[in-house]
Amino acid sequence: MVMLPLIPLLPFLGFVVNAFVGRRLSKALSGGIACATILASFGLSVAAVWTVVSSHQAIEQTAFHWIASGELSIPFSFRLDSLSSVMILVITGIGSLIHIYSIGYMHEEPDGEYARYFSYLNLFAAFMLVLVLGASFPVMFVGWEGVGLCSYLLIGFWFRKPAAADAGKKAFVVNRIGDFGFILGMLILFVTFGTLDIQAVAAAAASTYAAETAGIGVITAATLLLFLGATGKSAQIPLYVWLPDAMEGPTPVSALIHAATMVTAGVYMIGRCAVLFSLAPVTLAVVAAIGTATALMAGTIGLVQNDIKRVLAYSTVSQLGYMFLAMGVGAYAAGIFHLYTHAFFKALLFLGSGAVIHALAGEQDLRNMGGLKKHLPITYWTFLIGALAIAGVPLLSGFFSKDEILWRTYTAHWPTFHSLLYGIGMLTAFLTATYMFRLVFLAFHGERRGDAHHGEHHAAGAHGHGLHDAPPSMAFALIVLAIGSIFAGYIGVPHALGGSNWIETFLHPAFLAPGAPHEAAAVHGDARTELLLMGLSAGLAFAGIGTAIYFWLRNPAAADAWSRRFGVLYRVLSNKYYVDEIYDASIVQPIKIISTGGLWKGVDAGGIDGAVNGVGFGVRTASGALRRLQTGSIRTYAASLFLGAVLVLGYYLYR
Amino acid sequence: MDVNALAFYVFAAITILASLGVVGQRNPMYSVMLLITSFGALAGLYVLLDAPFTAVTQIIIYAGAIMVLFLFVVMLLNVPREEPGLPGVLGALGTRGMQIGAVLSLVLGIEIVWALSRVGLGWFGQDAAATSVSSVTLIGKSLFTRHAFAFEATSILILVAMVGAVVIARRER
Amino acid sequence: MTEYAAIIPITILALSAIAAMVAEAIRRPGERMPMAGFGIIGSAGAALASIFLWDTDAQSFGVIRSDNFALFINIVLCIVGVLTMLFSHETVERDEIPAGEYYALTLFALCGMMMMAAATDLLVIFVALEILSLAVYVLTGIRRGSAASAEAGFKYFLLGAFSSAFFLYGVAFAFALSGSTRIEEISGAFSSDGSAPPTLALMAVGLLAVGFCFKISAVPFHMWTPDAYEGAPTLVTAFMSTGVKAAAFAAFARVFLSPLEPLQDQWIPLLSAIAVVTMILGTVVGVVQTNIKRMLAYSSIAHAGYLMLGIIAANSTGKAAILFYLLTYAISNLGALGIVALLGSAQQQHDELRDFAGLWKSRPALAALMTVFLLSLGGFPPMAGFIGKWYIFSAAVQEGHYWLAIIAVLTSVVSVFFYLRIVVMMYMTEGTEVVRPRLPATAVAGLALATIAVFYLGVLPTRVIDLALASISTIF
Amino acid sequence: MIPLNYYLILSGILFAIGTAGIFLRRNLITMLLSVEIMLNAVNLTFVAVGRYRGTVDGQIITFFVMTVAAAEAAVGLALVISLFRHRETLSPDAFTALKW
Amino acid sequence: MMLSLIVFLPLAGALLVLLAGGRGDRVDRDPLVRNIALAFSLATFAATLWLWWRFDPASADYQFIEQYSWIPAFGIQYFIGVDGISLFLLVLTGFLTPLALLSSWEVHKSVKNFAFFVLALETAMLGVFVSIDLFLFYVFWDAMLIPMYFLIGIWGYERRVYAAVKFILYTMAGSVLMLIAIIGLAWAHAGVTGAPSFNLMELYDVGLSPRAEFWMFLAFALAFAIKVPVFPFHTWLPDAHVEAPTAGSVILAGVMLKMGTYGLLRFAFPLFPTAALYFAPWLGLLAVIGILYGALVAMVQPDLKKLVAYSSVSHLGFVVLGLAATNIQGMQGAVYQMLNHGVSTGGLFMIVGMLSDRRHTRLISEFGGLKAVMPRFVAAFLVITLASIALPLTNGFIGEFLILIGAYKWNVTLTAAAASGVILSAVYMLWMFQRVNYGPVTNDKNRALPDLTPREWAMMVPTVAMCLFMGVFPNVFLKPMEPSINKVIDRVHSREGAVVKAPPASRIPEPATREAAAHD
Repeated sequence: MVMLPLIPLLPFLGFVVNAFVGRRLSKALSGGIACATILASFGLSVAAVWTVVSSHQAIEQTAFHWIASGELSIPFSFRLDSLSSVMILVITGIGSLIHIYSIGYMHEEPDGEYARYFSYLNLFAAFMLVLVLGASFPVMFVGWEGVGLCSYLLIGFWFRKPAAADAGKKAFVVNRIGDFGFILGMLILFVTFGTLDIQAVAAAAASTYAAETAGIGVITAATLLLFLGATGKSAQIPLYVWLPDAMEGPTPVSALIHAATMVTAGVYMIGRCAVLFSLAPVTLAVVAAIGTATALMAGTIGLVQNDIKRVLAYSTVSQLGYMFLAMGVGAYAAGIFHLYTHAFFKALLFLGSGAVIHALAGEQDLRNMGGLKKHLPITYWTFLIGALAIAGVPLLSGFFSKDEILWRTYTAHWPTFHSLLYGIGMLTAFLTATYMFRLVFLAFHGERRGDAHHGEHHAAGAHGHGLHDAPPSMAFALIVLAIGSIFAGYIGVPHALGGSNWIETFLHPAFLAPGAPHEAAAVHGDARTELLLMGLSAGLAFAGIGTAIYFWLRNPAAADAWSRRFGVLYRVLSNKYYVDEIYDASIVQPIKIISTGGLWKGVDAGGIDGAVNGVGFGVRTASGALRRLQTGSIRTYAASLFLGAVLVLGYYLYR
Repeated sequence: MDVNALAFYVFAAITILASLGVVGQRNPMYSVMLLITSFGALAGLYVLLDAPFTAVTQIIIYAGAIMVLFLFVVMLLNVPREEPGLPGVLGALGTRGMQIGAVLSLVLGIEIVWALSRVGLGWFGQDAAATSVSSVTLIGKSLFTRHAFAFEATSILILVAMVGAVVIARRER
Repeated sequence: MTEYAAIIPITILALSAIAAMVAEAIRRPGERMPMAGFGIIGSAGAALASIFLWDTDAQSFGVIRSDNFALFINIVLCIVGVLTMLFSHETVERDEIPAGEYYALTLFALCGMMMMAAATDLLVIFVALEILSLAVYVLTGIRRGSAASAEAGFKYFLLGAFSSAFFLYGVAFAFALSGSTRIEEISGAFSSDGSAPPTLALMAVGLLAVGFCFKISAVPFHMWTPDAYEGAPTLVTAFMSTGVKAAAFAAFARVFLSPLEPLQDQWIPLLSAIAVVTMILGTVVGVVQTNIKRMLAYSSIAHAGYLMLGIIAANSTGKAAILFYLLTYAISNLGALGIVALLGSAQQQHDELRDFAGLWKSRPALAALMTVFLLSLGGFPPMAGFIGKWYIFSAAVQEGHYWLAIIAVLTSVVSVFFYLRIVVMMYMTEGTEVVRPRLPATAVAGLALATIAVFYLGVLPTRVIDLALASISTIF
Repeated sequence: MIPLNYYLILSGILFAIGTAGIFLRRNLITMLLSVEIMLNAVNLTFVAVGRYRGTVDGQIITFFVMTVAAAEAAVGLALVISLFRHRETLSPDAFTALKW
Repeated sequence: MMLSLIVFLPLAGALLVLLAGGRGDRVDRDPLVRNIALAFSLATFAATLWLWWRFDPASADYQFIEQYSWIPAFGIQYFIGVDGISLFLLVLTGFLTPLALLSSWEVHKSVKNFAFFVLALETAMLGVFVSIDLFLFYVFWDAMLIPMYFLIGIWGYERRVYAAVKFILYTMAGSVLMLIAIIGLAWAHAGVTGAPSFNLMELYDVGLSPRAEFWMFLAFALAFAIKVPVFPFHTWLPDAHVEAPTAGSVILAGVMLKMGTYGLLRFAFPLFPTAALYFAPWLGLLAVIGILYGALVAMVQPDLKKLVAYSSVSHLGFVVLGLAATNIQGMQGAVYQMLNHGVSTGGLFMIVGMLSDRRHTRLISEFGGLKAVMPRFVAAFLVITLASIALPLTNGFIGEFLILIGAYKWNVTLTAAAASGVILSAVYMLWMFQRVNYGPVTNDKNRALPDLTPREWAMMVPTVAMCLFMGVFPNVFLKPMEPSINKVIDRVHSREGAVVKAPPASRIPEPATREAAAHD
């Protein structure tokens, strides 16, 4: 029996060491510690997962009793079931790879910064593990906010860059908006069910509530609020704006946090609360709609971005949209499956881009790249694999998961609505292929455009002597991930292809209320249609690649021509639909103006304090006026005395 | 209309007129004189009120001593007639003070008169009934028994007045 | 002998006053003599006598009643006397005030005050009132050198005479109503059956109220106060602001709470109105004053307003509260004004606000004590003033006079503002270094006593409160 | 026979006149005189009441009042003199150094 | 006896300091004076910890009770004790005072008096928390103002005098009305039992008329609302904070503000349950306004201290909201939040103090990029910032979470509004943090700033440690306070059903009966 708390604890210890004594350690040592801890925790995870798989039992352990107040009692307890098993493997596994990768990538940093970087990375791993292992909402929330913090710290890692600092703050604040929803959701659940333990809530909900098909009931409200949290964490409309900016952080961070793990927390959370969401069809519809919309929007934007990382970022947003679509149509397993495969190829892609950037001394603009194929072979081939995988080329991991989603969308009930979703899904699949290969061609094919002059300080060492491919630590990570991107999908080969869709059956219990009968998820439609659609989507993938070849490989002129022909559209897309500007103008500025002019200068200084000082002033004025009565002339004094007497007598006589 | 009544009205008239003169008179010298007159008339009223002893003291002490003191000071300071009010603010104030004061006094007078008339004439049940209060013996007895302490106290009062007057009015050594 | 028991304290004071005069007479010019000694001995003796008389309820000549009420006031007055004397020593010589007369008059004034507090006969009250008033008038104008002093003296005198005429007229109406001036005999006439009170009674009440209100300097009879306090020598200001108030309030309470008590419903509204305007005007006008003596004059007006609450409440708490409040006020105010006096010099009184700038640096101890006294006046715990205020307010609240109490506390907040102005000057303003005279030992002793008293009354008031409660049983 | 009220009213009128004096005269000494008038008015009340009450107290009080009046006069006049020494005038309006 | 010793130990220290300081301002004595003061405050802290150790967490009653008659004529007693509510506030006071002294170690203007006032203040504060007799409570409550007044007025910054006077008058104006209410309460007790009493225990049982409750609650609530400060009464706070010396700010924010909420919890609510329930929604509304308002105004402050001050308004809004909910989570969260705010905001003021010690300015725009210059300082800064924006596993989260739960059970709308404060707090705190610490070092004066000195380590380590400890092991604190708080809640809800109608604002009912006033 393994101690679950140890899994997050080990990276945390790594954090403690690096945070406190890190700056006195050599790079090798601090990096080593970091990797060691995360690897150890990976080992533990494997062991733990093995026990779960073998015993078909969830493990639940309580570290200590956290909060108790009245009927509210929150133990700090962890729960490892099939769902969290997948998650911790992804986190620790890919996490370890990225740690290793970082050893090479961050090598130019000074010791202190290097240690700081790894301490943050470890801390992130710890919190992420808490998030997925947490057995109750508050514990999950600990991880939830913890990873937010780490992403804040890591995005702003190069804090001297104002852009980085801004991006970090933006990420945190936007996430906070989501957390606001998350908290309210928790409150509703607690007040409704009197507990915050996820299993208990699920059980209670399943036993007491029927699906709220009509209107907004408690469950719907709660799930919607939780979903608001998810949109924040997983960069969905309307809160996706922080993710692209987050690319200011070091690339491995983007790979780990903003591609593989943290941003999928929202998806995981919905899976975790599948029972509740299933009871709220309205929420599910919203989730699906938002997911699809995000997927499409991000896809379109990704089509025209020129920053290599931003393209990947938007593709991440888009892929996350897919996952939410899956969740929305109730295909939780499919969603998680895609999360899992996506972790591989997106991490791979980011690390690949990282390798490129590293090689180009910090150059990130596609327009200054090209023809890197011959210089960076490893990077190129691995990157290509990743691209193929994400594009959904058959027999690669992406293909299985994405297709599962599209298929489940197609077969889901509510025909019109879902066929619409399906259509958009397909379109997005096409777009994905297109922009991914645009990226590939612009970066690796053709010949070099421009040279890296303005480089990031951290890669200054790379500047000067010619381009070199990824150093071993990075190469290792790339290769492992490439292999993963190819084969990861085979745990979920659909029945239609004669597979057993093992992942589905493995995850399925996690989405049912405890004690509910384990009937397999009902899948409508037959194998033939499924195969047909598979072919269709595969075709779309190739079509997308074809388009990319036409525009950016064969005759690049066409691309410019088109971008000029559809100038407006082009500008809108390259400006990301002006969403940031709209938010700024409609929310940020008004608040600032109101606070400064209205509340602070107006209400506070003017109104309230004005009143207070007004009283003082009034007294002084009255004082100044009344003292004038004291003219110094004895007659006045006598008069006042006399007046008093007369009044007194008058009072008595005329009453 | 009997003598008493006549006498009352005469004395009352004198008193009031003289007093009015006192306050209406610019020359302090005349004021003092008029005041002595009014005190004389008051003494007359005391006689009517069956208080001859008081009347005598009134003449001797008040008119005789106190007023002479005033007279003395008036002479000493030798300010024949009060100078007209200073020009400017204070002067204006003064005149307004006058008006206010005069009005107030009028009001007060009306109030008192009205109040007293409200008291009603036969208010003491029987009028002019009581035992004679003219006897000096009675006065003496009462003064040294019933009012002994007050009497002693006045000694302190006078002492204070003396010391005070001296310490204030004495020229610098 | 017992016939005279009640007047022993008065007699002692009178004798010591005379002794002072004699001493002055026999001392050769330029010879220095500890005149203050007479005052201290006299006051101490009177206090001792009062303590011996405690609970005897001695009466003399049927007009002086040394009941505990009077005796408590006596003791307050003796404290006033002792402190004044302690501060006066050397200070008087410094200011070129004729010492013999000064001490004699002060003692005579004290003597009159005690008389007034103990008198049960309106006539005696009137005479006593005149004794203390004349003495104080003279003391006010005693600095022949200064025009201000003379002006203050005369203003005080003329208005005093004016008001005492009103008071006397009130006595006359009371006399007309009852045929006597003895309180116990009057009360019969006033407590006639529940029918509408006779006009004469009302006139008497009104005019007597005017007389008393003048002495306690309640609005609108207060006008003399600021001028007199500012013009008078600082020590005299201290003396009269505390002593006269004590005596006047004693008589006020004695007259209004025993013979006029039946007419409560007639005079409570009147006094309430006066109290309200007094509290408000006193505090509000005090805010802009720049002369500390004047500022404290307005504060004393305000305090008169608070004290009136005790009479208005007209219950045992109120009576006791008056006694206690008078004590705390006397000590605090004497302390504060005493310090002002000590900081003055022969040429210059140093009683302007700005003269206190930076006192903290030049005289930390004095500044601290000044702060203590001011805070006590402002009613901050753990100083005496707080207990006093609490006591008097709780009397008002007990009778349901909530609005009076609320006005009182709010005005007391305003008053805190101007007390703090002095503190701000002393502690938070850089001062031009004026030369500070050295303190006479006696003054130090006085300040020490006052400080101890302030804290004692503030922290352990139990004894004195019980004493005050025990003292009121006999004003019937 | 003259009823008491006549005397009382008379005294009232005198009292009012006395008060008027304070305001009408611009001369310190006359102001003192006015106070004397007021006191005398009160005296009249006392004597009259005493007479009608059949008690000598009225007159006795009068004596005391006279004494007081004398004392006041002494001190008052002394103060007037010292004032005069300072300002060579008797106008009350001249003495407004202390104000506000 | 022990409790009194603890309460007056600092005062003893204060007097000793005066003696040790010698006549005038003898600079050579300053180190001695500082050390004596520090020693006494530490001793006090140890003593409060001892209290905690000896405290019986299971009981809801007062412990360490001392009861002596003080002014028997009016039923006034020297009656002190500690229960689960006051216990931790005592500990907090003990914890913060040494830190405050350390934070103003660099004060050189008349150190003797400075130390004197700080220690005197500590005694007053401890007294407020232990008093069970209302009169005694008021005495401490008012006495507290004086030392604070001097601390602000003498050792403050530019507009210190204005701030000091504003502080004292503002606070007094509220508390005097409470004094009247207290007296009225005592006489009401006399009306029932014949003898006045200021003993809280006995006053609980005075069956006041709803009208009386209405007014008296208002009087109490006003006094406490000003102290907290609740929204429209908060304007003294920014001035006082900005002008006060660091120690003043630390104590003011750390302890004094809690007295308002403590008073509500200890006196206003249980004494006037009916009125309390009647007013709770309004109180809650004001609280929520305060939360949002404070946050919004804090967002745009150019001055660090002002920003923290307004953030206090926001945080204490949460506390009041929790109280208004009058259920276990709400009130427990409220008390817990008091402690958190004490630690974290106290910490923030220390941080600002360190900055202005170094740069003699508190303008955010003056700083920037400090992380590069003084990393350790910024690390501490970060933790405390996170604590004050209520990140889980820091103390702030526990408090706000409990409060929100309690409030949600009571009033959904208000809670929803309040929860949005969570967003705003992140906005203004992080924005400030970023402008001060991130970005390039813009101002050359900042290039060579020294990192934490040992003294500052001594301040930061305990603060940071507490922030985290309280966030991870809240039960250590929650358990002992639960019984006492339950007691309060039961009392408040005991008179459920009796409804208060707002009386015509005419005259307040007379609690005292005529015969109680009969004079002999």
